Amino acid sequence: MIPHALLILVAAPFVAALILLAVPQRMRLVTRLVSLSAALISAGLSVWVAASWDMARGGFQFDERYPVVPSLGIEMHLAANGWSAALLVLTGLIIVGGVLASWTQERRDQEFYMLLLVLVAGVFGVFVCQDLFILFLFYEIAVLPMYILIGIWGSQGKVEPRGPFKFVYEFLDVGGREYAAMKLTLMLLVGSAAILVAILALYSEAGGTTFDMIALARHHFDPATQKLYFPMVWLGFGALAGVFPFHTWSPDGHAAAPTAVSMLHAGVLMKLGAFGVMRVGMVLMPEGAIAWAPIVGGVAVINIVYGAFGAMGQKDLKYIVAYSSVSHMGVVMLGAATLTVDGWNGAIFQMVAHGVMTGLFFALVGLIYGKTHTRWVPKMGGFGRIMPGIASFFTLASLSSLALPGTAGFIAELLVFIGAWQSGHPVWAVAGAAGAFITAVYVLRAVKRIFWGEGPSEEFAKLGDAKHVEWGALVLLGAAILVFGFWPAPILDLIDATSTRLVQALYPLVLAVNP
Amino acid sequence: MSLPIELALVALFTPAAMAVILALVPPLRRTGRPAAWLSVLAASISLGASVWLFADQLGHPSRDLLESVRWLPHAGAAMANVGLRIDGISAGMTLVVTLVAFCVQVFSLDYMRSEPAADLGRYFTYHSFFIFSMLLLVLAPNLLQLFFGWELVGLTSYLLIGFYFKKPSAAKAAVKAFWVTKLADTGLLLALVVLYTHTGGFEWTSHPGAEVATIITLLLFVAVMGKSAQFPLHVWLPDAMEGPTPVSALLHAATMVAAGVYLIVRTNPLFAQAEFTREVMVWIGSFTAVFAAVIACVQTDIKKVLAYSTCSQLGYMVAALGAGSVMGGYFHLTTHAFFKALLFLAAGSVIHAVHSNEMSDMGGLWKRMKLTTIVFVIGSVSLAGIPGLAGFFSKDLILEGMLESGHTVPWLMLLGAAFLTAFYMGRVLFTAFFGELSEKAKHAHEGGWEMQLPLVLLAIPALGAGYFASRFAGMWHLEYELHLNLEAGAASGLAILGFAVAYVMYGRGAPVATPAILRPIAKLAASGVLDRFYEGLYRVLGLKLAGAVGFFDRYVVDGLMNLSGYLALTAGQKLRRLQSGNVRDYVFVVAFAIFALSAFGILR
Amino acid sequence: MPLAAWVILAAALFSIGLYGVTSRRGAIGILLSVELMANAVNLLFISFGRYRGDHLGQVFTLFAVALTVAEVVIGLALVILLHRVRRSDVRVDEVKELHG
Amino acid sequence: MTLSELSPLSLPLLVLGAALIVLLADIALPKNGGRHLGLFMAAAFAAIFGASFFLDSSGRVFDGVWVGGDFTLFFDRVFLLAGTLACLGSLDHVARHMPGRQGEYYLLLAASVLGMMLLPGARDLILLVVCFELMGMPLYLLAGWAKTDDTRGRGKNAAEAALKFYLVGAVSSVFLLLGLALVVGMSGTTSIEALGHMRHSALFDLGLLTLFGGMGFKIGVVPFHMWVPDTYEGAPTPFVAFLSVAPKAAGFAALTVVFLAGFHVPSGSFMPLMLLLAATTMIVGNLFALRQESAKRLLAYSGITQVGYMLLAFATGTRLGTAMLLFYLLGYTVTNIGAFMVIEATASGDQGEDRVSDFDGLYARSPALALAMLLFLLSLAGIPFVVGFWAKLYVFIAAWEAGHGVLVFLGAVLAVVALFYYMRIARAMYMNEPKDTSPIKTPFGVKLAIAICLAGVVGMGAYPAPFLEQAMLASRSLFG
Repeated sequence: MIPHALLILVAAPFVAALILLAVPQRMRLVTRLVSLSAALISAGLSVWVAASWDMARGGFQFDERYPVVPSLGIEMHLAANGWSAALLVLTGLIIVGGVLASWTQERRDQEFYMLLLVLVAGVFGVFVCQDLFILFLFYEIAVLPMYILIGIWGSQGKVEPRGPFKFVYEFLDVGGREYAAMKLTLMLLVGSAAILVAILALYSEAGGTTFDMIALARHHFDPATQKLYFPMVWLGFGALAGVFPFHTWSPDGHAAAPTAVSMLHAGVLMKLGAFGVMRVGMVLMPEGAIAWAPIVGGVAVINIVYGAFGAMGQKDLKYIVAYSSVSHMGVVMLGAATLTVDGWNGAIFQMVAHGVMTGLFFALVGLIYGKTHTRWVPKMGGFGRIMPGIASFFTLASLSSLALPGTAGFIAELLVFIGAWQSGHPVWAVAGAAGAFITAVYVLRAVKRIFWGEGPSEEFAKLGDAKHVEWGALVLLGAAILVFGFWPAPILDLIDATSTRLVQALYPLVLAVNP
Repeated sequence: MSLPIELALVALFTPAAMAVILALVPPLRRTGRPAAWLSVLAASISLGASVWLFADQLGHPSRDLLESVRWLPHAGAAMANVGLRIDGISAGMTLVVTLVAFCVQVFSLDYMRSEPAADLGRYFTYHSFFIFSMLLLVLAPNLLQLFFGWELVGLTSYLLIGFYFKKPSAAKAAVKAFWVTKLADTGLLLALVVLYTHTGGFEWTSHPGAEVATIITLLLFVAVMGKSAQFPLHVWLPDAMEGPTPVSALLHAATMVAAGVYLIVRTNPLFAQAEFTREVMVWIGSFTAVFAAVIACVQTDIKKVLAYSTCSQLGYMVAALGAGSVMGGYFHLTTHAFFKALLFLAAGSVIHAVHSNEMSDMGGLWKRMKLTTIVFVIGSVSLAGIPGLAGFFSKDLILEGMLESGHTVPWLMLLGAAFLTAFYMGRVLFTAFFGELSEKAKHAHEGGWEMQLPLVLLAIPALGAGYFASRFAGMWHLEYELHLNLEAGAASGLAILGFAVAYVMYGRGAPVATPAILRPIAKLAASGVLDRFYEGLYRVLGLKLAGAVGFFDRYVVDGLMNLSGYLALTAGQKLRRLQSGNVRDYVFVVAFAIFALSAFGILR
Repeated sequence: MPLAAWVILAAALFSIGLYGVTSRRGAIGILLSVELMANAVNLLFISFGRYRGDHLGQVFTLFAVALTVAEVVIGLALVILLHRVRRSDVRVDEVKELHG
Repeated sequence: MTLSELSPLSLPLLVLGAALIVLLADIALPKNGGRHLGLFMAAAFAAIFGASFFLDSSGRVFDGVWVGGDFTLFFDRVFLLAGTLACLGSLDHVARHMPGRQGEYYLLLAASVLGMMLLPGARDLILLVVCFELMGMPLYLLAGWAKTDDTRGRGKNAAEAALKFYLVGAVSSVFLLLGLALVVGMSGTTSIEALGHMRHSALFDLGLLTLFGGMGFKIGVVPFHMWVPDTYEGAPTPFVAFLSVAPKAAGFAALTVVFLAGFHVPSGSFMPLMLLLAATTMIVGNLFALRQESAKRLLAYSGITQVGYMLLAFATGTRLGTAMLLFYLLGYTVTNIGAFMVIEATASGDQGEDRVSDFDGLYARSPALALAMLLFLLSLAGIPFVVGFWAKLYVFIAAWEAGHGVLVFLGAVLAVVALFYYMRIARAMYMNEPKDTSPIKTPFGVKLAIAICLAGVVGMGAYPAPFLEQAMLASRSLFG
């Protein structure tokens, strides 16, 4: 037993960020090593937590409490359930991959790593924190560094003014990195305003003595309250999960963000949103969730199909991946909306699967962009010849994206579709499966256009494959896709232990209808 | 763990381990021939284990072994297992797969000799992986694992068709194959969902009720249509010939495309509950058999002929299974695997020699390539169903089953297909192997022993497999009896007639002209109506719609978001004018505000 | 005179002052108007005090007068300052460099 | 009456003493010694601040006309803190622009602080209005504190700022008196505690509202806010730092004393009006701030927005709400002074320019200043781990408990809008290239002030509990 494991896990990146403050700017290797060791400490502890989480006992384990504002009942209560454990592992993987992928970051690297670490501390915090209020705090910490990360290290794009609101596009610098950063921040924070209101409502309704979610879960909230505040939690957190129509920050944000930031953001941050909907919305407000589930699921289906078509309509590689995230997060939300054990297993597993997959995707896109300085797919072609390794990993990520068995994506989608059918919505399952097919269409088209066919053209002919440290991120994430795809049990058992317990406790009605 | 399980594990994981090693150790893979030999070694171990397994199974025909471990959890218990199921059906298929795969790999050693070392390594890595995936499918104890293998073989197919990925046509063909089969596989995925929801498991032995069984089997059949190239989802198979010829032999003739048929054989308990589905199968199968055979008659590319032939033969199998003749379907699958692999490899040998796929470039090869010609004749005759060879037994079984189940019209269609089969194979034979020696064939010669050995190995079962039909039937718990009656004679007669017609038309060294009667069909086939239809669908429903969604999202959904920002900013700018800078205005506002407050206070 | 009359008188004075503040352009004029308003309030204090019969109003008025005087002094100082830096007559409606 | 009876007034008296010393020293010292007066005043404020932890200042003085307790103590500390920071920040500015008249500056500042410190304890309307004016009048003069021969830029702007401030202020004072006249006239007493039991009549209510308007001027609540941006932009920056927080706190202290401790008004009849004003203030401040080019002006409008949140806390009328208001004021004090001090350090060109674009590339020129500014901005925006977050959150909690959920939502969303314009400065600092790459030399006093503010912002952000406890205590002492 490691004492204060969760605290160390959350604090390690934060402390590393503080240490970086004291490291001189010119010591680039030290900067990287400090960041990497913090990432490794957290990742290692995550794996340890997942490995030593007692499946038989279930519930919340590794309980730690530190008072913050006792007079309001705010305390830093850290504990991990199966979901947390699984998502911690994901976050650990992605941050290690992210640090490795940004190893060659030159400009203002120290601050870059600091912000990255602060961000990931927030992510870890959200996953293990059981105090609603502190959860919100961590959530904000996870969201805000994005602004600077994109604003400073992002890449500049330009969107041609067209459409019914052309004058708006002429007025705003749409597509620019500052625009993207600002849009992302504002949209997510408006979401968090809604969350805050819902949190205060729950706090106040439960007597105004505690923010502890475990204690709040014992309180039976008035159904009318639940129905009123569930959508706030859904849309508030959902904005981060890319719920339609509040997903528009995501393509611009991901496209503008630097590699590691896209990895973290699409890889774990979007999961915070979905996790929040489930952990706060569906667990604390079951009746609200039942009332809203048809709409949540319906919107999720829109996300899946609309996101997939959106991805197909793009020519910019990062936008393709970004829209695919919108689509895949729809799968997560769909799984959540089924309110069944299998659906929830699938939803959480999809978070892990999509996290790893999209992390890999963005790492690859970053590599390609770093070499070619273009993300414009029509300019590419025949890259398989000059960068076979990148091509292989890209194909692997694509396969996971289209839910091919043997990759993590398959198990997640299968479970979600089963959950959808069980919950009495065959249409969701059919639409979801159709989404998987559309995904196959656009990802393979992208693979073909980038890596296959004739080429590469003159200007790219001399480019090479990934180099040394960069392989680290690729191999790590690629291996995770395959391991989770071929042998999901270790992670899925964790998830299942928690989903089962929660669904049986919260949704006996749903269970009774669909055994 | 019993011996058969251990053997199956060896057969399954030796190639898997080899694939992993080659994939993870690029320096080894890039050595080329050593990597290839390692892969062949793995394949031969796998083959050895399969032979042993099969022999063992022959000794215990009624044995049905199941060994599995928990794979997916559900509420603390098992949702799905993975494991091995070894009975006559899977043991037989294992042997077929490993044998053909082994032959193809050996053949490739010579055929692919001129490839760069790195590509050669990649090629054999895919091959090793294919054996693993196919056996995963074959030995699956439940539908979920079967699907798992099903998709993995689809993946290998995609990778191998796209092996020459620098060639745009190959790239296109690979992606097309994947898209079409993936679209069909959506059916299988949904079938899994429905099956699990209604039975709580992925077992094909379950009884979900006739209605649900019909839904499930229809969904399954959609997947089968994709994988086994049934009309109208067959369009990917001819294009798949872009891959190297040994690949066509292994995946797109002998084993992978037959997976659909194997699926139906395996899940027969479900199909047995769904009469409607079987009716659909009969008609689609028969139609595909005739339709593909007709198109095969007008092709000039030797591989395309064989590809359509495969399509047509798969139609036979599907129709047989629809008619309830499981033995017919499965047996034809087996024999077809041998003679079609043989034909493809022989064709590969020819292509290797003349460096062309066009039959017009061949001609008179008999004078240069004796062995190839002999085995090609064996394959053709067996395929055409001339009595005495393997194809005869299985085809006869199918036709008989069809008639027995009362499907007269499909029976007639299949008979027609039998005639056409003989005709187009005769056409290939006479134009490519006999007659005048063509320009390109002048320097043709047989390949090395690596190419000759597999041809001989495969010729043996193509000749004689039929005589073991009753033995196999016992293993498969199926009925088999050879009836030599008029109906059987009709098929044989038509086959001979077909060869005769082909001889009359092409026997004297005539060019590979399309017979006049088939010209309209040739035109239709050349224009690719179905392909164009799909392409149009893809352009309109796919790209156009995607473009529209992209625009809508960028300029309308996001436009509204941007609009709100714009309005706030503009309001901020416009409102600033209210702050005039004139202090008298400020004082006025203060006074006015206080009066307003007072008014509120009084009127309240 | 009854209380109401005093109140009305005070209100009238106050209104005149207010009108002056918002309409005069010269700074001195505005200061005078403010003073007028302040005196209207003082009148009100005293009238209420008389009406209630206590000295509270007068006490308050004394304080108010003192405060108002101080305020006007400051006002005058500022007007002089403004005059110096602008080097012209102080027309308050022309002093609007800071706006928006 | 013995001297010991005055012990609750010890803190204001000490300030008075310090002010007198400055007055005398200013006369006695040579003209170029003015800088020492500033240092002395800063030290005196700081010392008195320290003394506040040892002196017992609770008790009633002059038969309850002035009542000391935790409430006054809390405010005294806020004012002393603001005074210390303002003196420190002004040292260089005053010495540079008015080297000959430094003593007056600090004397006026001390006088204003004295007025503020007496305000929260006042329980008599006459004392209240005297304190209010004692606080206010020096501010007019300080706002116009510039070289009289400086006819361009800064000097001219300062004069304009002062004039506007003064005119609006003078009219507001008259309205304040008018309100008092009505209230006292209708009730016949000047004791605030006695007023609480009065029967409300139309004129009485009229008086109260007018009174509120007169005080609302000082805190800059919409629509009495129009002087704020002009004055902030034109007046000397270190003084604006003081002006933007201390009078606001004092104004709220007066409002709280009169309306909550006295009449219990907001919890009753005027609440909808207060809420309406709070919402309007938040919205108007935000909208006007969006497109400002002057950093000071931007912060001025942002300050108006902040007043909206404070007013929301005030409008709850509860003990909890008042505690949250006090905490908000404390947090706002350190944050806003800090932000203005950074502006002073960064954009102190003699042309009176302080554009947002002056912050371009501040990161490269002075990383420490940039980081400090970033933290202040985040605090203003209400982002976690800096004090502003807790301040907003506590206000929201109080407002929620009082049943104003809609306003909480509005406030939360508007906080996001506010982030947009705060981030404009952050963006300029971190993402734009500097026009002038020379490093910034920050005067010692400003540096120290920024450091203190930063410590407050981060410290209270990391561990707000003890400060919240103090605010709770203060609130309790007022409500009993």
